Amino acid sequence: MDFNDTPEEAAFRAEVRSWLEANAPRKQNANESMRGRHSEAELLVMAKKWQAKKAEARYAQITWPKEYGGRGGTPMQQVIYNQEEANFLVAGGFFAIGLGMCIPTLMRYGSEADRQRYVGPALKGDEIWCQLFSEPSAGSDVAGLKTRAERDGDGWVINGQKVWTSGAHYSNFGIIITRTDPNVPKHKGLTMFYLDMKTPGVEVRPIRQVSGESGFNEVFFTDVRIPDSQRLGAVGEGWQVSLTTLMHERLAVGDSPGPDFDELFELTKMLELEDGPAIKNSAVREKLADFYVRGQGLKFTKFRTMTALSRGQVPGPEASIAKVVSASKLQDIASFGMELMEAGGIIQDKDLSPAAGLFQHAYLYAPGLRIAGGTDEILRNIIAERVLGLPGDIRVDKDLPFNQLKAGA
Amino acid sequence: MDFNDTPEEAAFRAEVRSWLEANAPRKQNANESMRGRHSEAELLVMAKKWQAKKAEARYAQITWPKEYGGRGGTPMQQVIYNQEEANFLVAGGFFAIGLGMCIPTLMRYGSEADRQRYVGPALKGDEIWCQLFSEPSAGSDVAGLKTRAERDGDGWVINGQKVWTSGAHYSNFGIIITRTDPNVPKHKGLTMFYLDMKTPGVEVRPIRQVSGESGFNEVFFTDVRIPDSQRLGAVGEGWQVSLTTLMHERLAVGDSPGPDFDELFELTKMLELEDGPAIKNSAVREKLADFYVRGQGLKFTKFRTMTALSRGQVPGPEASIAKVVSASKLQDIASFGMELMEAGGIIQDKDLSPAAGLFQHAYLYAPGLRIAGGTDEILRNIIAERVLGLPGDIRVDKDLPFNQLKAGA
Amino acid sequence: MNFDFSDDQKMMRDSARKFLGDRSSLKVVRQALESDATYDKALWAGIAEMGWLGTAVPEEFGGVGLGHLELCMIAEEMGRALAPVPFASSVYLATEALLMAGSDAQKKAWLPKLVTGAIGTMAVSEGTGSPKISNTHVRVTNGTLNGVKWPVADGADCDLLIVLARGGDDRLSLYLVDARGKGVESEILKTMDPTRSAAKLKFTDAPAELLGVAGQGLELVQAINDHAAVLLAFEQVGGAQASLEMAKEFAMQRVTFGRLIASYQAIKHKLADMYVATELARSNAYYGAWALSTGSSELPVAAAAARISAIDAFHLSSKENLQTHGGMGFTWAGDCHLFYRRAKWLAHVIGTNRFWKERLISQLERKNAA
Amino acid sequence: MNFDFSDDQKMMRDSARKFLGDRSSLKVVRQALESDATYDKALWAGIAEMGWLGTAVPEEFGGVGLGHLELCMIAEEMGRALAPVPFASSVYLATEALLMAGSDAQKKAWLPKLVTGAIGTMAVSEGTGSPKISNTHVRVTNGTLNGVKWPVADGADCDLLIVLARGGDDRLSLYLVDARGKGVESEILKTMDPTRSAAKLKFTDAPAELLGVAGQGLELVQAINDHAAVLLAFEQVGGAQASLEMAKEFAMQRVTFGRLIASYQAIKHKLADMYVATELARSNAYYGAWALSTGSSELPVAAAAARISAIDAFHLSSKENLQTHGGMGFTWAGDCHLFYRRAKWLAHVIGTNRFWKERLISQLERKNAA
Repeated sequence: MDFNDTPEEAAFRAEVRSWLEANAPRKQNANESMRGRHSEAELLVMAKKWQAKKAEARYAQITWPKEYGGRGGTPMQQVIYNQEEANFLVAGGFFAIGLGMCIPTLMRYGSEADRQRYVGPALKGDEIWCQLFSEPSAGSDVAGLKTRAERDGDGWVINGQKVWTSGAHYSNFGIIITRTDPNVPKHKGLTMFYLDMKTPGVEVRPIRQVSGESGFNEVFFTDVRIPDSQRLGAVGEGWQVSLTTLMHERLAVGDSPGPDFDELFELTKMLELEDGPAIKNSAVREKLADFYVRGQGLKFTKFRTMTALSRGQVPGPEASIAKVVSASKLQDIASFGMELMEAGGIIQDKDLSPAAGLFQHAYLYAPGLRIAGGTDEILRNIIAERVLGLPGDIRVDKDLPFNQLKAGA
Repeated sequence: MDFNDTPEEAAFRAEVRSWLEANAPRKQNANESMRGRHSEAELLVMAKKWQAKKAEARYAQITWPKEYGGRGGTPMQQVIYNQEEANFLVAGGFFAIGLGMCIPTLMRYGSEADRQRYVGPALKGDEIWCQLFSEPSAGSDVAGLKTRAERDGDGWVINGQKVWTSGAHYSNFGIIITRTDPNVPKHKGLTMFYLDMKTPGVEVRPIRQVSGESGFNEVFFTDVRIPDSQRLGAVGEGWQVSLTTLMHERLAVGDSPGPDFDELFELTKMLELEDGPAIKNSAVREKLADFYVRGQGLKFTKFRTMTALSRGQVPGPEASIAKVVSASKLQDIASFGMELMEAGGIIQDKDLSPAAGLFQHAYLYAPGLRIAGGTDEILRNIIAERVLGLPGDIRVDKDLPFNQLKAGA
Repeated sequence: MNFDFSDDQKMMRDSARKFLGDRSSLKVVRQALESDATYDKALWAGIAEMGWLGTAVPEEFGGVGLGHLELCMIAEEMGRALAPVPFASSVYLATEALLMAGSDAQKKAWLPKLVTGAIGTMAVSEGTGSPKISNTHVRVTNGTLNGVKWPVADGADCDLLIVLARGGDDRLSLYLVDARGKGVESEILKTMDPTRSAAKLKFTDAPAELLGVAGQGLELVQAINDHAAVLLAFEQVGGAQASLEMAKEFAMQRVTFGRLIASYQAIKHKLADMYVATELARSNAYYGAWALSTGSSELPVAAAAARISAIDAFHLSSKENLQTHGGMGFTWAGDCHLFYRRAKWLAHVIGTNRFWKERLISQLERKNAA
Repeated sequence: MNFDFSDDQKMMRDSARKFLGDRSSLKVVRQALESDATYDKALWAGIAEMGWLGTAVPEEFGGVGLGHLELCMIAEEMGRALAPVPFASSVYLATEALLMAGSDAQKKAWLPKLVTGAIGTMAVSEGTGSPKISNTHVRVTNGTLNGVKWPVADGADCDLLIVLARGGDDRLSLYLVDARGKGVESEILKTMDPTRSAAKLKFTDAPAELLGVAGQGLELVQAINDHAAVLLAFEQVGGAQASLEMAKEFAMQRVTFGRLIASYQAIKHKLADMYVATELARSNAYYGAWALSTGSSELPVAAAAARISAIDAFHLSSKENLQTHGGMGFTWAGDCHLFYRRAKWLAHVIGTNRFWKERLISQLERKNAA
């Protein structure tokens, strides 16, 4: 048991580090970030530039085969690259869904011509992809989708609405799951396509979140015509295709952003309670200890996963632990941090509020993390069923044709 | 809003108090109890004597009609009597199930001869009744019972096993629910009887609990013959009859016995932690506050229920709150009290352990309170369904004949 | 034993519910969220007209002359409706402060105004921390006040301020300040609940008049807060109850995997837990109402228990209501966050849960020692 | 990055599981529960024969000369099997204490005995409270020890005692006492876990020999406990895992209302929570194992985190396993309470959760200040 790189890993890390030193500025402190200082539009320009540079040096998607612009590297090399890049002040985040989920699906189910056309520009950051899966009445239950695609000569016509689409407003392309046959049970009548987000009839509207920001969109489809060549996988096999995409999503789920033990620890050193510094209050100390232990538990669980990766194993649904623990931990830390500020805790003013409103802001976006990408309740089901092997919930709708299901499904 | 008796209630309270003063010794302190000082056999003798005295003065079952030895009083008068009796050192507890559940069932479904024969002796404490409902494979799901009663000429023959029967070992009679028709869905083939616990073929074996005590029994029935005159209600209507009995059970559910805020508060004044008296530690103080607030919430919820009683309303399943909160609160208080004793906390020695092992003992019986009379999970279902009106769990077995159900049901 | 509100009091609650259902629907609350207005002026005027501002104020000062039990009933409905008005600041704090500590002249000067719609509030905090001598810098010298207070709930809209400050003797006392008079500047602050407003107030030689006994400032603040804690607890119980009902309503129409989500135990038990927390809070609030209305010496303990329980219940119910709604829950357009935000506002306004837990145990120690 | 045990270490775990599955089945544990025996002598002899008592003891003192990582693997299995033997007292405490602080002569005198089955333990507490100068009254004068210690885990069966006591200089130090020698009387105490034993020890002029530096008693106890915390954490993770598996097995065969109880979300989510707690504890224990095996300066923090996490996981899993079993769970005849009792025993044996939380934060403050 050790935390050291193997000699090969160390060599790769050194190579990465020297490349980064030559091409990007180091962060002054660990929490330094581009966000907040720049508008989304500015960040997008910078991110595309940085992505192009990475792609050129073959650091963009390390595990991809060389013929697609990757370097045929190991997942561990990707982890090492990510660890090192985290020390540098660079813009990113716009390409994760496209490169992590959409393009792998296209690589598996698209034609050779598709791969030739789309993989390169996506890798270089010239084109951004989004994933059009969720619908208003199909949250946890993705298979209950209503957006229709109907045959129209050589092509298809799409009508319906998607929701919770990250980055649809700056994406060039999207992959979309549609219902092509409502007369068969609900998992069976689905088909996957890709499309240009500029296709006539596609309309993107941002969704404002509780915290006031808009990272997600609603996307409306009105008589959107696309050729059959944009189909991914066979007609009626969209569900199987989407499983490929979602499998990649689970790997991409990370920790929750936001204040953690360190920020709370600093806060308790700063604040005064009735009887002295907050950090000296034993009730505060016990809470701090609880948060620390949960955070370390997650960190070392991730190390165990990385060890599995490093040995070439595929991490399982255990990764759901990270999300189910970290989202509610964030909500708790945010709430507790505010509580320590007493009356001042409800002020969301960056200049007045200790820690510049970090805890207040987190309290407003934490609920989203408990929901997006699988609610706490769905994740507990996943752990119970896929990790522990307990039975699935009773399904009353499994073999019913889609158009005979209860409203809302 | 006031806590005072109405003039009528005050008059009744004064009458009760003076009767009690004349007939029983006052407790020296609130926690004084006969238990622990006397064996069960001794307590039983004393309790029967006291019950006879109460019955004679018509305080035994205040709400029962006068012709059955009650005084035709109000539920509020019963509450007042109970409050006052709690200040006196008397033995009791053996008659609660019989008078609270079995005899009311007999009064409703038995013959006039039954009422004449059984109500009086039960009321006076001469005869004790138990309730033979639960079975090994039918815990929460009482309707899945297997104990058979089969027609045999004029009577019935019972074979099977009951479990969790409180006080079967000192009971003279019992009411028993049996399956008389396995060919109909499970709620429909049940029939209720009563029987003498000395009937040949009845065998009582005590169940030892985790805490080492034995309040419950297993009861085995081997070819137990009883006449049809001991049937309560129609053949096949045992389920409806049992609902009457169980409705009376819900009213009888009280608080959990054991250490509560007061005992924990005293303990924290007694114990030293690293940095001084436990009561001065702010983590301890926050925990104390949590327990206090939960306890007071329960106390005043009960006051609200009593107010409803006093107005002649029937309290609803909200009473489930008391059990679901108090059982796990007891487990938490017990665990926390032990924790404060550090290494000494695991010692269950009455002479050495602070509070004479009260917290340790409670930690061992608390799990039983989270299970007996409806598990935490069942009670949450009851609150969700009967109070909030949410749908029942999906039933896969509702209309199947009993003998086609899955094993174990 | 009569541990319940009277039929008359409940009728008052029902009529408050009806009035607020019309005049403070979630649409109205959302307007307060979206607009720059710090409160809903039309609603405030309507409430003044209903006489609610003077519920517990004696008739001689223009009030209705009812008691705190009636005010509790209204508070529950204000909480349920998330009414975007300075009711808590003006009624539970400023009015209670005057009733408790005001001289006859002060009461005569201010209560009739407050009862008819003038807005009062208390200015106690100076940033983070609960008020004590070491973090109170605002000072009164020769009858004028100088310094900065924040956050002051409804501080930008008020007519009357009750300010905790150091007197010439360096002890803490309460002072009345005419907020429309000279020397008072306000700056609106962004808060967690934009449907309620808070301000930073700067005092420059603002005329100030002693309220109550000099040197008793902290004790008076706590005594006023004991009153407010009970009244706020009813608001919180109302909010928790509304959150529970909203979650239930959504769960009874949302279908996933072919079933109502209300049929899953994860949701059923979540709602059962919300119900239990809300009922415990309600019972503790009832006891607080009894102690408040009878002037019982139990009030400090009862108020603390009511506040702790109510903060917990609204916190749980507001966040799990949002969670029950899934994706819709965390959109700006959904109404869940209105409750989620208000729960936090109410949890902070007169001392947080941890502050009141400490107070509860201190009071129990005192009682126990006595 | 290689944050896992090696294949050899895992093989050791597998063979320990097999051995203990045969020799320390729940039937064997129940015999310890029902009988008056304080531990299972046959099992203890078998364990000595397997060489496990000397896993981390150098060969020169008769040990196997492996390391703490191997010992962690065995500890996990001891915990899973609820082995009714004084392994923790003798191996994690007494042996570690000698290795850490013993002179060469002391190691030579005692380690070969402990490795072959002699039993050692530590006697630190005198009743309630964590050890400090003010609650330590046992005293050594002129090389002999007087006073009373309780509870002492396995105190009635041991050959070697390591006692925290006041020296002539009134400072606290550790002392070696031959438990079979004169001046040592023991009385067996009833504990929460009758499968493990504890005693009250009375010392009357018992010969005592200083262990480690004089005056460093408390520091040494803590350093030894840092080692033991990691090893106990593996026992607790083993116990938590076994509780989870037992709950799962029951839920997969018990039917109610026509369905396996494992198909209800109330049970599914309960088991998921037990799994999450156990995995977090496992990960924290792994880090503790790394810190222990490498002699890292991170050990105090890592040990505290491992212990807190492991106490929580076993507490949750053992009580919810019992709850999952319903009626069967709270019978003496059912096995759930074996885990429920052991979880408490392990939670108290070297300082409770609240003690270690305080220690964790102190250590983080120190690190942070450095």
